[in-house]
Amino acid sequence: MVPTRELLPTAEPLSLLRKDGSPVEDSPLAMPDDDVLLELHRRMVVGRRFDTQATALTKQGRLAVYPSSRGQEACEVGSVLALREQDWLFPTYRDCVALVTRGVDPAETLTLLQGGWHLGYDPYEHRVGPQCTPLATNTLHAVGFAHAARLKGEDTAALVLVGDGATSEGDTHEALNFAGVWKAPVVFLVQNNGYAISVPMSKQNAAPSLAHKGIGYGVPSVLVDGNDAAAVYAVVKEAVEAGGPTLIEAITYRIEAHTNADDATRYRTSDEVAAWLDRDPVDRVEAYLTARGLLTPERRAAVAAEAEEFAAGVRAALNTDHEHDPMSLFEHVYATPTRHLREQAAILAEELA
Amino acid sequence: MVPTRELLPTAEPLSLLRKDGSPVEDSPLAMPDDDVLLELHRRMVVGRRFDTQATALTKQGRLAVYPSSRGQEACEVGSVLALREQDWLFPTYRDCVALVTRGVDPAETLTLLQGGWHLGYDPYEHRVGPQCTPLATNTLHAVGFAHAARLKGEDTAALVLVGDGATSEGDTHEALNFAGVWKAPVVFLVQNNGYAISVPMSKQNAAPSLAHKGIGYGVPSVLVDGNDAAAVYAVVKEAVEAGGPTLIEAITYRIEAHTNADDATRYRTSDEVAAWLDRDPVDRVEAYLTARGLLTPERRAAVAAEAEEFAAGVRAALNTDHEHDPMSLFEHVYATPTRHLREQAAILAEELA
Amino acid sequence: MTAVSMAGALNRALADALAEDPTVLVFGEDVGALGGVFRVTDGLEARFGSTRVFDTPLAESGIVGTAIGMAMNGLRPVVEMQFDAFAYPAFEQITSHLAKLRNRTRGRVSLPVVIRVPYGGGIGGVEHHCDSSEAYYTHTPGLTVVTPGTPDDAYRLLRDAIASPDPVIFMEPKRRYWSKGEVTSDPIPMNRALIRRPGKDVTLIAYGPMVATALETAEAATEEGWDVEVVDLRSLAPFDDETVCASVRRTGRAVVVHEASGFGGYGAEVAARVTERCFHHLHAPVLRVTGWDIPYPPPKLEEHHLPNVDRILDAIARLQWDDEVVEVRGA
Amino acid sequence: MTAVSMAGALNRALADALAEDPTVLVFGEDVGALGGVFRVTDGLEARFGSTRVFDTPLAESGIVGTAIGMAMNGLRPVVEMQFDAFAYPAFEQITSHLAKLRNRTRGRVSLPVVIRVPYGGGIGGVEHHCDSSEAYYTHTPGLTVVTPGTPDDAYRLLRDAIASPDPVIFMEPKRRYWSKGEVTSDPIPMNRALIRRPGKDVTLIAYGPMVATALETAEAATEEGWDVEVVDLRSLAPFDDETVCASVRRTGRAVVVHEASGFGGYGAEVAARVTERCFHHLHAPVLRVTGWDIPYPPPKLEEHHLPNVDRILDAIARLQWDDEVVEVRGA
Ligand SMILES: Cc1ncc(C[n+]2csc(CCOP(=O)(O)OP(=O)(O)O)c2C)c(N)n1
Ligand SMILES: Cc1ncc(C[n+]2csc(CCOP(=O)(O)OP(=O)(O)O)c2C)c(N)n1
Ligand SMILES: [Mg+2]
Ligand SMILES: [Mg+2]
Repeated sequence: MVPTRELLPTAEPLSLLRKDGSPVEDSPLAMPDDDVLLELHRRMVVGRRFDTQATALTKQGRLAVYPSSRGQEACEVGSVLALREQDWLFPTYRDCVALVTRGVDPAETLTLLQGGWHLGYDPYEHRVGPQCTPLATNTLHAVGFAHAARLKGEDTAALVLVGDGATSEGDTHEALNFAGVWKAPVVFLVQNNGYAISVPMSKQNAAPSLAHKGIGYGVPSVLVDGNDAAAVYAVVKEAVEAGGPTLIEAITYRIEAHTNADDATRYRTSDEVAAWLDRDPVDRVEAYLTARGLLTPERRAAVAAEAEEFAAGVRAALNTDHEHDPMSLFEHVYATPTRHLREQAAILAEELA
Repeated sequence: MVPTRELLPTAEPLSLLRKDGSPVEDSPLAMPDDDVLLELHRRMVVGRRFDTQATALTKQGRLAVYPSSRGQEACEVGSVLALREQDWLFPTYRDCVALVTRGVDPAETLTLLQGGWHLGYDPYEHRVGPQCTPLATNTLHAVGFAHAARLKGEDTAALVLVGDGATSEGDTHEALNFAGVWKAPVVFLVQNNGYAISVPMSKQNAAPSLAHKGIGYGVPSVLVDGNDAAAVYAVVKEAVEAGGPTLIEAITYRIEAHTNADDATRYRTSDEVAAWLDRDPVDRVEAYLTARGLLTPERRAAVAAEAEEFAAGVRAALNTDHEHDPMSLFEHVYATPTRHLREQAAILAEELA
Repeated sequence: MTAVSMAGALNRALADALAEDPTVLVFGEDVGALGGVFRVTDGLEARFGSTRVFDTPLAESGIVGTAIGMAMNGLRPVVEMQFDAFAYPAFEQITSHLAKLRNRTRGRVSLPVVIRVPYGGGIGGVEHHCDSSEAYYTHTPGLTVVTPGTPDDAYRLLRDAIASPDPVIFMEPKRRYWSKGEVTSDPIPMNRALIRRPGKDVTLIAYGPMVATALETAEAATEEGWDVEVVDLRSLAPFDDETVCASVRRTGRAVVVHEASGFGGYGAEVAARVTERCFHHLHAPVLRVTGWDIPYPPPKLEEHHLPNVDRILDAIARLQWDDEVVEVRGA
Repeated sequence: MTAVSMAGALNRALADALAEDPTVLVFGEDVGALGGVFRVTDGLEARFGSTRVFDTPLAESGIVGTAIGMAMNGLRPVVEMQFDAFAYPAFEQITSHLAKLRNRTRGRVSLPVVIRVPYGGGIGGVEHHCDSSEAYYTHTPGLTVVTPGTPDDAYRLLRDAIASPDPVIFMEPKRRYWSKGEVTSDPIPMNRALIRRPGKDVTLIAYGPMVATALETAEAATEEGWDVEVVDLRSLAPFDDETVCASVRRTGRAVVVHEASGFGGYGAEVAARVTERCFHHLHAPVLRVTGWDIPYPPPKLEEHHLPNVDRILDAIARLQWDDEVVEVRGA
């Protein structure tokens, strides 16, 4: 076992970049290559622009609801870029930025939240499980998927994203336990963004850290600075390569409210938010790359332009009204619609005629 | 926090008596007083006799099913004797010996297994929750109960018994987490008897020990020799007095099959059983007390006679046929039977008339 | 008295219960500082303190399981499930313990626990936020299941539910949270149905979110010349046979409406039961107007799923008015 | 062909499926070395190895949740819930995912998962070991729910369930595990009901453990001069309207029987549905003979709960044979 993947996490989160962008000299983690760092930067800028665009579209009534991941880009992008092509991602409702980073079409990413259907994309296309709403349930899907890959002799890891709140659900425990017993190649990335809607960590868990759960299942555990994309990338990559299960807790913060429907002023102060804005994950990589001379003004401008273009595409897609076929309600309940559903479909068709 | 109740358990189980009955000199645990040790011995002998009697009655068809706790007497008796009068016990189906030790009438203890009703005793009489069959669900009842006591300003602890297998259920995790956050006065005693029916620990959990789960909830954890009644008594007593939650894993062994309906030869060897017979919890205390001159031949004979008398009482009670009133089926579904159930009761009464 | 929203009425019921009975507790996910995602518990933690009203860790089985333990120890927990489908993790605790402990202990253990479940659709909610799960609970002996259709009933039923010695699944029609009405204090027992509108020709049986829809339908039906009686069940378990059957025997026709999928839904019990007891008074089979037998649709399509005035009128029209054989739909 | 027990037939079905299709897996609690507490998986781990047949940690949500993940990755898991009530911890995974993932993904994700649930009573089992939980599943769109009444059907339905591209809740009537019969290979589709005994006077609708009881009743009924047709539903969801309604239209009378509590039970759907579709052929309401609306009784009292020949005959007797009004029981 490599030193950073012991059963117990380190007392302090592992990191590679300080909040001012200066590198941590004695980190046990390997700094990613320059091209990876540049890619982390590019994807975070595009991801954030996507996120602010989605938030804006929600205000304009184009989305039913939007859970922003602003402030969590280091987790969303760092973890996904650490995956290999054959690996699978099992996201939640908050992980749209992870999805677009994985290559899922942004409009298809937003289908669920726009309200047209429960899911927009084909999970097999980019190897991304359905966005999961019932908390923690996706942890078990990831374990089953990864174990199946092992049984089939395939070298596939599963990365499952969950929130701090979701770690309190029984399913998280069962998943870690199955993964531990089966030695399934699953990376559990807990994005500890401080809150489960309004509930802070102090009311959620009394452990030294959430990563301290791992040892109870024989699962190696890592505590990482979740606003440090380089560090998140490094620990996820190591976990994927290790082949067995790993529990990673990334300390981060949700800058926006839980969703557009939430009023965060009821449970947290603007000072607290300001302190976290000061630890911005994008700024941090930007500062480091700029100091290293890797992020030239030209590249920065090009990335910004790409982000704008991406946002324009999202706007265009979401501002187009689509027909939603009511008859599709009956089509995929079973592989072949039952006689019973065909009867009901006929009644609806008659109504609509 | 006292040294034996850290967040992480010791590598080796804590103990006070070696398997030959000699005392462990450097144990961090305090050896119970002589009268406690004598009481532990007495209750274990009686408990075991009760258990063999119940097994025998099952073979004679007087019980529907019986899950024996033979070999686990140190846990069953040691933990219960460590409770104060005001404390509550939340047992499972396997804990009949714990119940009779707590003072529950033996016939009422066996009502569930005899098949007359789902529970025989009044939980409030001896402060014993209902024998619980759905695994791990009683952990949450214990936490809620203990937290309520705290809210009411009462000094009551709850002791909840679960098996090794039950630790894999989500409820165990949720209970430990709630207890950790609420600092509820609950002692979780996991009787790790090596098997969940046929499934051994190696297929159940990959952690260094089950007690290693505690740290993931900020719950102090203890690993103890579960065949050492003195040690079990000491750690449970300390946990009860500590006032907050504690997770205790006791390493023990189920000498009989899972129940009379089980065939243990399908999944374990007689050599394995023999090795554990050699670590018998009753013999151990007996050897210690005899060496210390506390257990005289007279006392030993008296205890044996008491046990025989106890068994005779069980036999007498269980060999008496009781009427089971079919109308009672409708009586306690709601506080006041609904009109609906009164109608159904009337139909049954008519049938029986 | 001024009109209050259903959410406001529920809030008032909780506040009054907390004020009157020191053993009442309110807890769940986000019920504290936030006041619940629907604000039903707004202000309660501030007013009653965080030992009476508090946020729990995020675990529904944990919430119900600890509520059971608290009730065993003499408290009266009122817990919130954030949305219908998120009560499913608590299913074992509800079904195997909450519903059965009184019976298991021959009445020695009472569990006065209320589980508040916001249910149903019509709010543009994404998947898992709009299930109508009442049939899972009504089929479980030992549970009382009630659901208000008006702010008035929201207040009264919740007070009664909290006062009940038995566990109550309190289903809140979330799309009616913002509908307003007066809160009176007429003492109508929790287990009785109410005739919301008298009528001679047909009995329309509804509950929760569909009560308003049923009343609208009754209005519209007058234009077709049908005088519709609307029964609001209020209590799904136990079912008020007396009130409902008396109505159906009077009208000779009945339609039952709910949002949940029809197959094996609560309406099946209503139809089967009313038919068993009123067969010779019926001119036509009891018809059901329900959601289709599909998972709850996404927001953009929910209007095609939910029962509405037209569908209910259509069912009424098929109730054998002209002595011709009722049109059979399907095999 | 020699007679085989239902447990034996299920074992054979699993073995044949494992042998024919390398993607089939069998797992759950104690299904490996022990062969399951009812020995339905006896010998399978030894024969197919512990990567195909294996014990899991003790966690039902974990078992179903990982089965979903495995199915997404191309395998066909057949999992065992040890007893009916112990499937409840998996309720969220079953209801929110297993039943809905195909629909959620517009058919891109298929979940060919079979959940075997030994159900029902009559074996002297203590609390939680005898629930009849079928109605929770049949009300959940997306699930297929089947239950065999004979060893023959046990084999065929389980093979069909494993072959199905949709998730199947496979309810095994545990008190019939040791009943014997021949296993043939007549290809009867999984979703069709079967007329087990033709008759002219009344349709007796049964499934699972009650099929044998219904046949016994039909025999006994001949003495009263009633010619009873027995329909074995086999598939609870979907329901075979065609076969059942054709029978009821022929006989004009129907009784539906099951062990589960009647209120909101599966029989309510059968009665409501058959009445909707056959109203004008019915001489009497469709009656239900079911367990009472109580938690499953302890062993010494279960005989008073379970439907039996006498109760079914009594219901048949109440089916309006002499043109007098059917006796109403209750309000
Ligand atoms: C089983 C379940 N219970 C409740 C909810 C309602 N809910 C949605 S998000 C949320 C908070 C989740 O917090 P966390 O896991 O920390 O993730 P975050 O939203 O912060 O990313 C809750 C309670 C749900 N989706 N699923
Ligand atoms: C939720 C649930 N699932 C399955 C069962 C069936 N069952 C009864 S005992 C048992 C094994 C329990 O093992 P363990 O927790 O180690 O306790 P032990 O029997 O060894 O005391 C199982 C699987 C159950 N009672 N409850
Ligand atoms: Mg969070
Ligand atoms: Mg065990």
